[in-house]
Amino acid sequence: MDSQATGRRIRIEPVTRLEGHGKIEIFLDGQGAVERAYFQVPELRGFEKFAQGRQAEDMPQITSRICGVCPTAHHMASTKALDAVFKVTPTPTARKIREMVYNAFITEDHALHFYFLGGPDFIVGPTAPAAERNVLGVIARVGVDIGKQVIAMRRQLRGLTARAAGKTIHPVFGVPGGVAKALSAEDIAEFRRVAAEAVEFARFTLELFEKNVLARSDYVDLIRSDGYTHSTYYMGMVDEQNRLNFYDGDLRVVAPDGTEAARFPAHRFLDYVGEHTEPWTFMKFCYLKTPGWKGLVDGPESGVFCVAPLARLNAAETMPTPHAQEAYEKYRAILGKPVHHTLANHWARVIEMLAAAERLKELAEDPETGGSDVRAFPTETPGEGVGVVEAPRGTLFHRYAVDERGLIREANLIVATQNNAARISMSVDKAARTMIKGTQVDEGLLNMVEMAFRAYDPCLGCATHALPGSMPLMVEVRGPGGGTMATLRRDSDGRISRT
Amino acid sequence: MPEGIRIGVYTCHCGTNIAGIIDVKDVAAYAATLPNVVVSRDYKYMCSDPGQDLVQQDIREHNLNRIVVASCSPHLHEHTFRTAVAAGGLNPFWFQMVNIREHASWVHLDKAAATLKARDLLRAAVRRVALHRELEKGRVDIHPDVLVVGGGIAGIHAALTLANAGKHVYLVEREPSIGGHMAKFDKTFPTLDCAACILTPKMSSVRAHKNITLWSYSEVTQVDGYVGNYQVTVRRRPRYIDENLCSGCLECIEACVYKEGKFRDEFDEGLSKRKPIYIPFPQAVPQVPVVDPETCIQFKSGKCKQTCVAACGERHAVNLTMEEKTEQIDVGTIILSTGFKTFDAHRAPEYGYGRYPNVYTALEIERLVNASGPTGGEVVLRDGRRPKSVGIIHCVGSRDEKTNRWCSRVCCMYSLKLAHLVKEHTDAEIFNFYIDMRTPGKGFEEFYQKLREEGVHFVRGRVAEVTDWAFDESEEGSLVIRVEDTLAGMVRRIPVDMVVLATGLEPQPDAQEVRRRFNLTCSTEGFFLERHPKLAPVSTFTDGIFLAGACQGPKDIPDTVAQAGAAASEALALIDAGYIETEPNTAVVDEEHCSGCSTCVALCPYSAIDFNTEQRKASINQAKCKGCGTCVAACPSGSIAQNLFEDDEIFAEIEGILTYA
Amino acid sequence: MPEAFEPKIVAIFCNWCTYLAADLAGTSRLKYPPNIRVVRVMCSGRVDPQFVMDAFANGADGVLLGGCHPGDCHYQEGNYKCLRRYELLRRLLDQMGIEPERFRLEWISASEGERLRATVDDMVAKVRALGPLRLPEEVKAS
Amino acid sequence: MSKPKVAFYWCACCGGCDEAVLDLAEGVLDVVEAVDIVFWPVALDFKESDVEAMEDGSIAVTFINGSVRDSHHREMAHLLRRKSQTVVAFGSCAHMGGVPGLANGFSLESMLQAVYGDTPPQPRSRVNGHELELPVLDAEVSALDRVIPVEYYIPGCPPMPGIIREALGQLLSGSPPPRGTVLAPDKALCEECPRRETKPERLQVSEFKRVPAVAADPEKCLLAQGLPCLGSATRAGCNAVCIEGNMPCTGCFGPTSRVRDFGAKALSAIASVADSNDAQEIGRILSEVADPLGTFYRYSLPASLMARSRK
Repeated sequence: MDSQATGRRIRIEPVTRLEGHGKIEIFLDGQGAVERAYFQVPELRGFEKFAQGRQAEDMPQITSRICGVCPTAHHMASTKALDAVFKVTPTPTARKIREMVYNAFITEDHALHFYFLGGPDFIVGPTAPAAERNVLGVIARVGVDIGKQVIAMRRQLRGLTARAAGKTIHPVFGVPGGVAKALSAEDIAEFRRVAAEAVEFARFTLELFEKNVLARSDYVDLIRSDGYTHSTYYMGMVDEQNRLNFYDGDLRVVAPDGTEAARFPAHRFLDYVGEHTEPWTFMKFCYLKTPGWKGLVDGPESGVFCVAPLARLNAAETMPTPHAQEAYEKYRAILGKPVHHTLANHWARVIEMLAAAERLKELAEDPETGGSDVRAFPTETPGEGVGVVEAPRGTLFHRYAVDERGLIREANLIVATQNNAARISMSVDKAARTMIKGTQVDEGLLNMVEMAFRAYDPCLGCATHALPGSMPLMVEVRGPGGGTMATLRRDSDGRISRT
Repeated sequence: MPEGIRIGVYTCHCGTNIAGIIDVKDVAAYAATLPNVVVSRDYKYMCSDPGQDLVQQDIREHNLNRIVVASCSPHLHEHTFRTAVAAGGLNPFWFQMVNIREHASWVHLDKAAATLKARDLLRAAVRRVALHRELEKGRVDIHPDVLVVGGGIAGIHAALTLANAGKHVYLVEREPSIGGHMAKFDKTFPTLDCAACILTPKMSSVRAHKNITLWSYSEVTQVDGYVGNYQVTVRRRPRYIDENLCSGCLECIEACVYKEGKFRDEFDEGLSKRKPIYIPFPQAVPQVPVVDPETCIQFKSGKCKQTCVAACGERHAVNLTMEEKTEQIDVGTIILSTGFKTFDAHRAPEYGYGRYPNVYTALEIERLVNASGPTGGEVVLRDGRRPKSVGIIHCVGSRDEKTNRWCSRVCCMYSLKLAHLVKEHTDAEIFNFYIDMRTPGKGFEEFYQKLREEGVHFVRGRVAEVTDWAFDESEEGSLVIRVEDTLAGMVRRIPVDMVVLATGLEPQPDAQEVRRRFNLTCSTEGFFLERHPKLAPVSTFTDGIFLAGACQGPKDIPDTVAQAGAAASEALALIDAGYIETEPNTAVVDEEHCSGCSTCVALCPYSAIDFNTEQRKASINQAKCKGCGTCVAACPSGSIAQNLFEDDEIFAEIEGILTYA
Repeated sequence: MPEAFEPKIVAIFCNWCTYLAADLAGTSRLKYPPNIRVVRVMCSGRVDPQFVMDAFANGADGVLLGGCHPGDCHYQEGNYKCLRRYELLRRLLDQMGIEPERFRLEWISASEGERLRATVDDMVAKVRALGPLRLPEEVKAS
Repeated sequence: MSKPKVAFYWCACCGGCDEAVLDLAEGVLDVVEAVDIVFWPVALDFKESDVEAMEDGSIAVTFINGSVRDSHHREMAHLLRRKSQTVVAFGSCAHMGGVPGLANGFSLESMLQAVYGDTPPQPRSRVNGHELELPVLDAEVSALDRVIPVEYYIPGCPPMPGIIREALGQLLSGSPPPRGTVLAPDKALCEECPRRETKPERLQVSEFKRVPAVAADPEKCLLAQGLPCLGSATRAGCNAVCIEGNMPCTGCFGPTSRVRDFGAKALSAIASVADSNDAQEIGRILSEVADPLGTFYRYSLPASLMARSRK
């Protein structure tokens, strides 16, 4: 086929270093300029459907299978939904154990993303050879000892979850009105020990980020660059003083100009957020009912909004803990508020990691966490209930309705990546337009398209809880005729070759 | 699938029983096409010697190592063919039987469908048998002692037969004396020899026999264990007279504060009265009185002079504080001879029993004609008059849709006997009302003839009713029997002074409990079910338990005694063999893989599963395991297997049935 | 084409009661439809739910379990163990969308040849009416 | 000598299995030492094109997690089968269909209807002149061995690090286990349960309980406390972590080699201990197992005997 006549098609398969799968289609015009890029999610696993008929109390363990990377988030949202379904309030001890475990999880998950998934782009370099652009590359850059430290930290943090929740991947401790078991003295001791380390580790990571990223103006410019910028609404969970909170609180929405657009109890989520379906993706796009769905565009008139670290730091006024607050102020000093730069997610994520670690430490030192009263028992007939938490990747919503025997009649799940779907699509489109200039597509550029996408740490496993199966993300570049001339292979050494 | 499987398949015609419906040629031809099948034949009678030889011959010539026979129910011939297979030099359990007679040719009319079904069942068996393992039968030693339950003529005869053979027998009788119904009779048909003269000697030899432990006034309350090793619990009710101290002088009865009998005499069917302390009948065995706490003043008010105790004096045999005892015994075999109950005539209200004083049951007449009966053998009406005419109504509570459907087998004959005796005693005019006269026995028909010659009237027809409603003065004061004479073809009204109801035989009222206690089955009418009507008529489905007498179904004395002898010899056969071979289909724990979950332990009704709490492993006591397989189905990790019924064997059978070739 | 449809019914009968009832039906020359195939186990307590699944999986349109009446088990209590499993299994099969008429547990004693016949008649008629077993489009929620 | 080539791939998965590998923590580095990882989407930037370029049979061992749900999974499964000497089904989804296998209780249509109403996404669609495609979904979820031949299975949702290490050792050793082996102990979980000593010898349950209603004694056998714990039917190897968490075993390791259908057998085990001989009472006791399908087939519906007949 003639390239001038049909344009080009570029394929990256699969997009790597993210959980789950996605697909990006980029259409070029005859000159090879990007006409339009589509971010597609081709999965459906049907959790909402096959939840029907299940025992409500099994949902925390069933829904955690939506995502093995953030199982604790689903487990927790589901458990909170059960509290509501069974009309029972967890005991103070139970509540604190849950929040403590949850913060351990956030710390560990953010670390995973920074070092294993997102970090390589910066620490190794966006255009570095593919074979190096991974955790091993990171280790190579920062040194094996630090590498080992990273791995050890993660292991220890996950060890905490295992202690309290039985399993780290797919925990089993969430029950309506509390947790399955109390913590022993040595459990608490271990939590305290690791929490202290975690705080230090988080601060170290922050330094590492500042050394390797902020110190390099080209990276800062990249973060600031228009290609990675969208001015949208932002949503995040906050406590009564508008401080960042992952486990519980109200949801706060700030407008592109940073003013508060809404603040509501989490269970009223659906009053504020709608879902939009497109025929070309299995993922549903969430949008704010005011101002409403205006398509994949940004600005105050568009209901497109954003969740996850960037959004949470925009939605919150302050951080709940001292060191995090410190870092937060620096972040705002450099990037302003609200921050519209997608790549700033990486920085925000590290700040959150510190906040989570500090909160973990507070709770570990709270005597009540060691209490033995970990269960409250339902007395009423179960009904409906909503559970919302801030997953590492953003606001996560579970709602169940059950029959009188406590069997699920109806389940509704909205996950972080769905909330971000619209903005992710826009980011990918924009990045593609900026990066890909017709003829000289190279692997580095393609990776920078992926970066736009990866910055959200989009969990497509989550995003696609709705569908069975998965599909790698691919970038196809097509000409006006829609035909494909060539497939660009990215070899393991990162070189592009055409066929 | 194991290697080198060579299967021989044999399809039986069973004359036309199978071949009449199922195309055996087709089935045999089909079988030949199945995997591993080396030989497939059809033959007229596989169970016959030539049939069995055929199998053995093929085993040798085609060195077969698995055999399938498609014929009748395994309950009939599985043993036969296993023996044949063994004789052919193979393990008897390398065999599978297919039931295409009881389960196919006899129950279906559609030849094509029945043939297809036979193919399916055969295919299943071929698949299954390939998986059969080499197995050995187990052995259980037989405890030589025997329990006989019920001291009627059946129990007595069985007990004596065994005792004479040198076996120790426990004879348990519910009533105060052994003897059963027969003890109530005066004469027995058709020979008219006196019942007492036959029975009493046997009763006293029971009492005297060194090998017999007689427990009268006692009941079996519990049976545990299995063939060869039954543990039996017997409840001995207090009779308030110590059998070991009592000399049988009966002075205590004389001495009772009641000078005259005052209470219903059960043995005399209520035709006489007895005292609270009594002996059922003069020849009773044991020759020991019994005190009835229901009627004895001492028990009711505690204010009796206890003259009976005084009368016994130094012997101190009378002991009004005696308490119930339970005995535990071990026996290897059990004979049930619990007898029957007569039909309650009240259930046939049209005959007026209980409404008209002069309507009697046959058993009451048995007592009346009995020299040792309430009237010393005088047959008189309740008002003391002699009846001038007597009507005997057959089939009361027999052959009757409204009550019992079955024929009680003895009524015709005893009715004839009573007709003769009553005529003899009263010279009254006798009418027998019958549906069919059934005299199928040695000398029975001749006896019937004799009665005809004696001038007894026989009216064929089911009596409609007995009434005292007189149409004319000729009927005044008598009982009118309304009947359609089906020979004369007219409805007749026959006035008589006395009506005798030939009541039928029924299972004992507690037959169901007894059945459960001994783990037996009952046939529909409630009599105990024999293992096979022809091949094992006194055996039951529980090894080591045999049946004698009317508890298995209505029968007369000769048949009862014959059956009792048969039961005794079945028991003897077991005892003298010393052991019994048991089916190898026990369950076995794969101890290497047992996780010690203990799911199985509580499920075993025989406590055959031992649980080693140290190693936390279950193991099954092969001697105790009865092979039900309940634990196998429950074992969550599939670590218990049942010999001959392994999961894979059953899966193979199911899949074989459903795999359409 | 329901006329042409002949249901396949796998029966698993205990050796001492229901299998004998089937023998008795035979010796009594009672007649019932040829759609049933009997697998003999010593006791209904041996029936592993896997057998039932396997039968349905391999094309049975119905599965009939037969055991001794309560209190009459030749092995004292095996039939109760069968009953326990049946109770839960029938609910599971119901969730899998298998109509209750396709899976039955009947107590039929050795003397109840007539009852055996009646049961088979009834089950064959009901399963024939249902048509071939098609594994469900949708499992009922609960 | 060159290190054996190893690949990891995911079909319809949650990512937990890959996390489980990362949970080898320092162990990952040993693995990296021992083998040459040629494909691992979650962590490494190699692409499918790289796999296609490889010689058939050039990968020593490929670990595939996730169940098979669409055309693309099938393509990848077949591709990797072609390129690999040994394929290992990794984790409950590949092994038995997994939690998403519960979807087999429902038709695809009913599922799309439930999620998207009347406007489900289309395999092919045109958006302002641009042709967009989505993969074709299978009617149902399949375990991996229903799609390609599989040499071994590593059970668990997810597999425990210990199991993975053990399995890797066995596979890379000179003497691999017999084909078809599930690489975990062939005994039930009770064997390694910390509460085994508290399990009564004669186990009968007169009252099954549901989690919301009961605070389980953290020392005692859960089944004995009336919680339907499936440990007795489930393959050992996880060190009873859920039970350590004071929650019943839900059977993610699947059955032992001697059981054909996990759900049916687990059901038999639980029903058998219902302590009554009365039909009503039995019904009452077992009614507390409110969702037999979700309880006994939580991870194995696509692998059940019944599922086979759907084909």
